[in-house]
Amino acid sequence: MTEMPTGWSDTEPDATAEVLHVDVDGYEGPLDLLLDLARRQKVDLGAISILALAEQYLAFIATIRERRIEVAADYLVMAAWLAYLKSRLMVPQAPGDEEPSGEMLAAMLQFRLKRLEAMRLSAAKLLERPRLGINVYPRGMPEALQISRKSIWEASYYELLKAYSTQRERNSIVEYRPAARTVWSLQDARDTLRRLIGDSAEWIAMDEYLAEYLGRADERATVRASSFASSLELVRQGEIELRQSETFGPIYLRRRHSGPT
Amino acid sequence: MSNRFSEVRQRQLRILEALLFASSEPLSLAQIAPYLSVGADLPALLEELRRHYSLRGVNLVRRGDRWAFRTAEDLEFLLRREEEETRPLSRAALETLAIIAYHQPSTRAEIEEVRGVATGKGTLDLLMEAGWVRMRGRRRTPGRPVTYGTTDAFLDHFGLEGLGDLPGLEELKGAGLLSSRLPSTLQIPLPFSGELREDEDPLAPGDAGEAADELDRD
Amino acid sequence: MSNRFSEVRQRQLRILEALLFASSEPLSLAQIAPYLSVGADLPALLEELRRHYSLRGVNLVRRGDRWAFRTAEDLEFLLRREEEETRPLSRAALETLAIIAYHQPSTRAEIEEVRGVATGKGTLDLLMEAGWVRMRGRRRTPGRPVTYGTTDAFLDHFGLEGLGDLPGLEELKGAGLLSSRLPSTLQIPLPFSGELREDEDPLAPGDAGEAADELDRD
Repeated sequence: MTEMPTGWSDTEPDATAEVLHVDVDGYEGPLDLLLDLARRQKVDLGAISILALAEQYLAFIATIRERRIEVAADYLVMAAWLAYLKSRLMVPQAPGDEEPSGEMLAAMLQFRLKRLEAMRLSAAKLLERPRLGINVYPRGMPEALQISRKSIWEASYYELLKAYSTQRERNSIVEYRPAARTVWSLQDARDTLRRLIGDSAEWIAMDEYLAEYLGRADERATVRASSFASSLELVRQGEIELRQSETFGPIYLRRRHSGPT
Repeated sequence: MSNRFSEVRQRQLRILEALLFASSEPLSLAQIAPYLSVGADLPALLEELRRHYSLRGVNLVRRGDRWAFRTAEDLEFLLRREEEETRPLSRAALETLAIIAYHQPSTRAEIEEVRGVATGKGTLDLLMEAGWVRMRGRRRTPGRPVTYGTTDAFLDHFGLEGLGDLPGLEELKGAGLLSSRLPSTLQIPLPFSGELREDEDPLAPGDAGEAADELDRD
Repeated sequence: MSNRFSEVRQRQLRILEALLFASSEPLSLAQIAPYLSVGADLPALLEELRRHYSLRGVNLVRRGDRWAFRTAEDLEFLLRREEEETRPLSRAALETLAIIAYHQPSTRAEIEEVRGVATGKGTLDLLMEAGWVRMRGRRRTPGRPVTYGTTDAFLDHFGLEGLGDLPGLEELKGAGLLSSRLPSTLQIPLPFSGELREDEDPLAPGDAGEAADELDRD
């Protein structure tokens, strides 16, 4: 459902317009659209032609659908119902037909339009009343007064429900927290390797050097990966030598001595 | 003796006046009573005070079961302050408020039936937050839906003594426009938006009316 | 002529009265003057108003160069008789109260589980002091924790006929209080309103609840 604009003036159609160029999104539902179309008949709602109204609505929806593919489903259902109403109005009631007559359905639609309009007018009349804080004022400097002698704490029902809803909502969100992982930086790995290899000219397997760090399962991968990458870097810099005798076999390291051995 | 009586009464009136002046919120009889002597005729005292202030710049007004001093309505243009409402009510909220006020107690489904559209999220919430609408209880029908009604703060805000003062109430009643209960066979299948999916087809012309009714609840 | 004069004067007095009543601070002559007609004798009007109110429950008083309505001095003690002022419930207390209302009978651990934070003992004490929460009994589980529930005063304060009036999941959504995008696993319990649940024991006479538990641990 598309979001409806809710300002007061945004749905006032241009009464002088010959062509209906009203966006369906500007209406608050099919009944609102029908009421607007009914007003265009410029007669009292009691004297309105429901048949003509149904036809206008159907024509309007058809135009909208030509231009835009999306028309909210409830407008379409109303269109279907109005088409049904139209057929009931045009075909005389057959004897034995149990369904409400077209006239009855039309009267109910008229009733609903009148009621909606009545509520609109009432809402407008309410707004014209002398409103507190706008037209009429309370005491500007209230003086401390113990109003309720029973409860010194105040909370409204709304606040109570709001508090409950908010916290249930807050705690219903399952937090995904990625596990913080220890990562050996290349710098760390290089420093460690340098320290461990020291001056040793013996071929010693990398895993042996790193034995004390490989004990923890969650760190094993990062220790191996960073150390291996660093060892390549150290080889490139000519500091150490590297040897592996078979695929996946242990990697041996030793300090490189100046001058070939 | 009569002098003594009038002195006591005078004092009660002064206390009542002080209490009502001191509070910016309307006070109920139950809230006032403890401050007056036992047996004080509170309604009569309130009426006397109301009459005393009726022509003054400040009036004593009734709001539901509560009483408060408010500036006189006819002075509104003079006193009207520069700043407008901080958050003007949306059309949806205003209509919902009017429907609740005139039809109460009303359930959400009934509000939606009158408007022909689903009540947007936040509309009732906003009206309750403003303190104008409250959940009243539950309707004794299947599903026991929550019923909504207006508050005394609503009366206070719109300057109404009681719900009977709602503008045009009698005419609406007379015109039968406040009877929300329609015979179920005559209910127009006004769908509540969101209850029909985009991938649903509308009913074909000539489809049965009652079946269309059901769609409403799908 | 004199009638006309008194009418104008009467209106000026009413405006003055309304202004002073509605103002949130004492007003100076300069602040008042723009609201009255040019040439109005403000000091004389103020003096007339002061006299009018001098024997009433509210007096017009001068504070420096400014004027304001105040409760008559001899009645002040009345308004101050109860110095306790009403205070809004803290968020923590409100949340705890709401959880107890819906989840009762609930233990402190259960409240904390829903809230996701520890609940200070002070919060529960405050709610019990306010008369809205009571210790119901003890749960028949290891440690026999105290169970909490709401009181009749709670129903009274929030205008509920019974705990069954508390809105359920769909209704909280409908009112816009709960977002509709919630995990489907989220459930809102139906509050238990009976005397004791099968897993609850009554509090023994003299059982001080959590206070007693704390002593045990010492």
